Amino acid sequence: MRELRIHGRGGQGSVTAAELIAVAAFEGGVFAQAFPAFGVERRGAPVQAFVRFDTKKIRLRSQVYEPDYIIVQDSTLIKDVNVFLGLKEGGIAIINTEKDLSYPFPKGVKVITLDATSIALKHLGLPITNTTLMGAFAAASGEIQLKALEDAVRRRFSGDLAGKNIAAATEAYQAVKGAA
Amino acid sequence: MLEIMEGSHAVAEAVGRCRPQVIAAYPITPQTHIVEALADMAANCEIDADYITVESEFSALSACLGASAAGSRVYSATTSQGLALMFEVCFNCAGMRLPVVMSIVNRAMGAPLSIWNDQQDSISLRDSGWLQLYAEDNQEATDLHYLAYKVAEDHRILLPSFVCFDGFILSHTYEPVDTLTQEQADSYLPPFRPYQRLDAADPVSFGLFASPDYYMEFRYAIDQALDKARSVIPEAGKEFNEMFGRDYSGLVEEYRLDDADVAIVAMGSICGTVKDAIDEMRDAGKRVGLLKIRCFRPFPHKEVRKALSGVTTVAVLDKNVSLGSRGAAALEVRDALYGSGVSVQGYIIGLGGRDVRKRDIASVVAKAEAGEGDIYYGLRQEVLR
Amino acid sequence: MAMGLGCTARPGRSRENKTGSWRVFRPVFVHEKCTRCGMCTTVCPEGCIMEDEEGLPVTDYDYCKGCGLCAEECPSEAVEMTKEEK
Amino acid sequence: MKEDEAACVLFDSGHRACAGCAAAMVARLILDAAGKDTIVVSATGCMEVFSTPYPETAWKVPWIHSLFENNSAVASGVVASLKKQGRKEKVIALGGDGATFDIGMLCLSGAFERGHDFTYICYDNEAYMNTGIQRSGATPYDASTTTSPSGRCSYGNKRPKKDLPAILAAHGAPYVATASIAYPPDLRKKVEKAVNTPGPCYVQIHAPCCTGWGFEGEKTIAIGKLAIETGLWVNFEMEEGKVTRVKKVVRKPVEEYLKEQKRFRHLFRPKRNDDEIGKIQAIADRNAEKFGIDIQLKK
Repeated sequence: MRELRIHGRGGQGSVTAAELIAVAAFEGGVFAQAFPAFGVERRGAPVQAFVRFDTKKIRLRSQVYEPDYIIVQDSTLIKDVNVFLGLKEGGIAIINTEKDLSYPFPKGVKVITLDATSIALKHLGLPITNTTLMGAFAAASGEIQLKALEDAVRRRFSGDLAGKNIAAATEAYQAVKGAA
Repeated sequence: MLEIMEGSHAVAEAVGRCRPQVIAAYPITPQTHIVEALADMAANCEIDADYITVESEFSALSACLGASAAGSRVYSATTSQGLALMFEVCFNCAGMRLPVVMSIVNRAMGAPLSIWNDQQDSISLRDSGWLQLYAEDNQEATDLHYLAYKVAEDHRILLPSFVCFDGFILSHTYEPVDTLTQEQADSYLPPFRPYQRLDAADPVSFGLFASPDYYMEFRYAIDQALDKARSVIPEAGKEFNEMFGRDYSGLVEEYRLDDADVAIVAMGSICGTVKDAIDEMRDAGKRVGLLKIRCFRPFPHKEVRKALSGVTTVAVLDKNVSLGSRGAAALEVRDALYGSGVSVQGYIIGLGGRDVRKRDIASVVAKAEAGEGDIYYGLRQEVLR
Repeated sequence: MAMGLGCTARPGRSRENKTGSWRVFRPVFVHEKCTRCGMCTTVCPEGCIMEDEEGLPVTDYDYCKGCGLCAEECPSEAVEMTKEEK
Repeated sequence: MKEDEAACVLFDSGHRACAGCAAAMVARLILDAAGKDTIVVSATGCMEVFSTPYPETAWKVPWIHSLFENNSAVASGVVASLKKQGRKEKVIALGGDGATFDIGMLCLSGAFERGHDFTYICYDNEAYMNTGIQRSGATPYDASTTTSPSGRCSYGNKRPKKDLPAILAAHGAPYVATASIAYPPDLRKKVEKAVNTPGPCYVQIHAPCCTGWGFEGEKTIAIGKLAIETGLWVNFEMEEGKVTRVKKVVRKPVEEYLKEQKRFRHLFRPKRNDDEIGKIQAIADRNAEKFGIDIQLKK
């Protein structure tokens, strides 16, 4: 079983990202489970959401404490929350930032940074980075295929909006693939 | 066909396929996604139900009571404070023998205010005469609704039923679920056939008052019906299994219990985590198993005693506490095992949404083996000083 | 006898409770004075005053509690309340 | 069968109401008006208790009692169910003033706001009679009850009656009416109109209680008449929120009504309290002005 923890702020679509990643993974032929860290947080407050992937039915219901992957939707979260807590050695951290982060990242962790906000603004006209980061996650983790991600996005958003989100995800996917 | 979807939506779909004719519900976290989905289905004529947007949970269940008495299949959903507000009506539905089915999206009771999961809400209604079924995952949460209607409306039973599943942990989780098609649902669940109804062509008076000369007999009749449910539920579960290949024929379910020394007893979504923890403990050479209680009311004393006859130690996990006493399931299990010599230890765990991990389960087992039980597990140290 | 499931009952059973024994005063209908206006039938809380074929009031004394409303409200003073002999 | 004989048919003899009970008259008269194709949803209260001790029921129409405060919500469910089944029975929710004005107000407000097609009938005997004559929101000013007793520093109930007809009219009820057991034909007509008007309708029936108010059973109707003749109870109809019909009277002084009842005895004994009687007269005067009930006699 592999586990993903998404760190975001209320309103950034972390829960939707978790759901869409699970949908894409399931459509790709594995069992998946997505759930939020159920809270009463309002817009702007730190939030978390989780995804599990496995080849067999997932029974575990606890939150994710030792993730294989983390997505950080907003690099300012690093100051507020220990986003790296429990991240496995060899794990992958995908961080949305426009800067070079001078941060003592844990050892043995692969850190991928990208300016998802700019990509999102370019395609959506809004700084909502969840689908962009999903593209990056697909490229970095291999847990989901870009095609499955597109299908999941189309199931959630209609017409034009789906297209814009897919364009953002695709750009991030290619950026991460290219960097690798 | 397996589809991945949110638990609440899976339940709403299943409820829709049960063809309720009247739905009355009041929004409360974390039940909202279910009633929103049903409202959406009603607004799009996907279900043929009259959806009453009541002004309180109290009225929600009262309206269900009236509609059920008038001869309709009814549905409601609630949780926690909402269920507490229905308290009086709950006793009424059972006493009037009306087969209302209601989802309980389990949540803690205030104060302090908590929107998070435990099972104090439905457990607190354990004496009200409703059937109580608890689901481990979203597949079971959906399937148990078909089963609940089937059993509740059976003329040998005629009692209301809760289908309980853990708030957020199941209701807000996306996972694969196989929902029945309408055709499958119809083949399993026949249309509602009321035993008696409000009807000008054949007037009946419902809800008379009973003097001391009669009252006890009516309460006894409810208990007799609950006892009958001990065989009708497995019957309905067996039929479901024969038709759809998912087995709910047991009031309890065993997991790796055959040669176990230690048995964990639990209800609801925690059972999944317990199973994973058991696999790890088994790998480490510990003989541990799980007895999952699917049906808490009627309580399956006989089945519990039989299933636990070979173990030396039982650790009962309760996401509830009968304050001033113990966890509800621990009390029942101890009653079931009275005189058997098996050691029964109770653990109050996961109240108010406190997360329960595999390592917590292992720790509970160690405590049970050491005879350290009847405790709140995992309290903050400062309250113990 | 089987009990009504859920404490239900069918009509008719209240008639087994003969409330006539509650009575202290008995209404006696003086038909000579009666104008057949139906007031006594209308006001009787027991619903136990009927009209015979000629429209004259007839009381079912099995149920009459002797409240006296019929006598009080009769516009022709055609009902007399007399003490019940017990 | 004559109309008045039919009145006896749907609410049976053998019930256990006090001799001279107005609530029993209400049950008979409303069923007489609504007819046999009516489902009655009763609140807990005197009427429910005296009419349905298991295994006896005085109700010959389908009848259901659930709780004290939920008759409007239960009726909502019954109405919804009938609608889904394509059935045409009329639905009446029935409650005393305690169930209606106080504990059941939430359900009543919700049901009226949602616009269910049923008629709510309140038999208003101005206190909790079932539990032993405690005050309710319908208890009139200065009435002595067991929870608003008159005493050395109290003249009884400190507040006037809640104006429930106006509250329900404000919910958009198409038809709201008050009636009295003192005027049976008028009562029947209003109930008939209410049950035949689509949407939630309300009829509040003054039902003097000999036991709770302190008068002899044979005076039930006479007391009801005095309430109207003094202007302390006004019989009116409201359609779409507007008063359309009012019973006019040649008004009598309120003390003619008050002095007949034990609940107001403290206003006359040990000595007459003109101040308080004056305040009650002022209530009647305001009613008279508001509804224009005074018949002007030619001089």
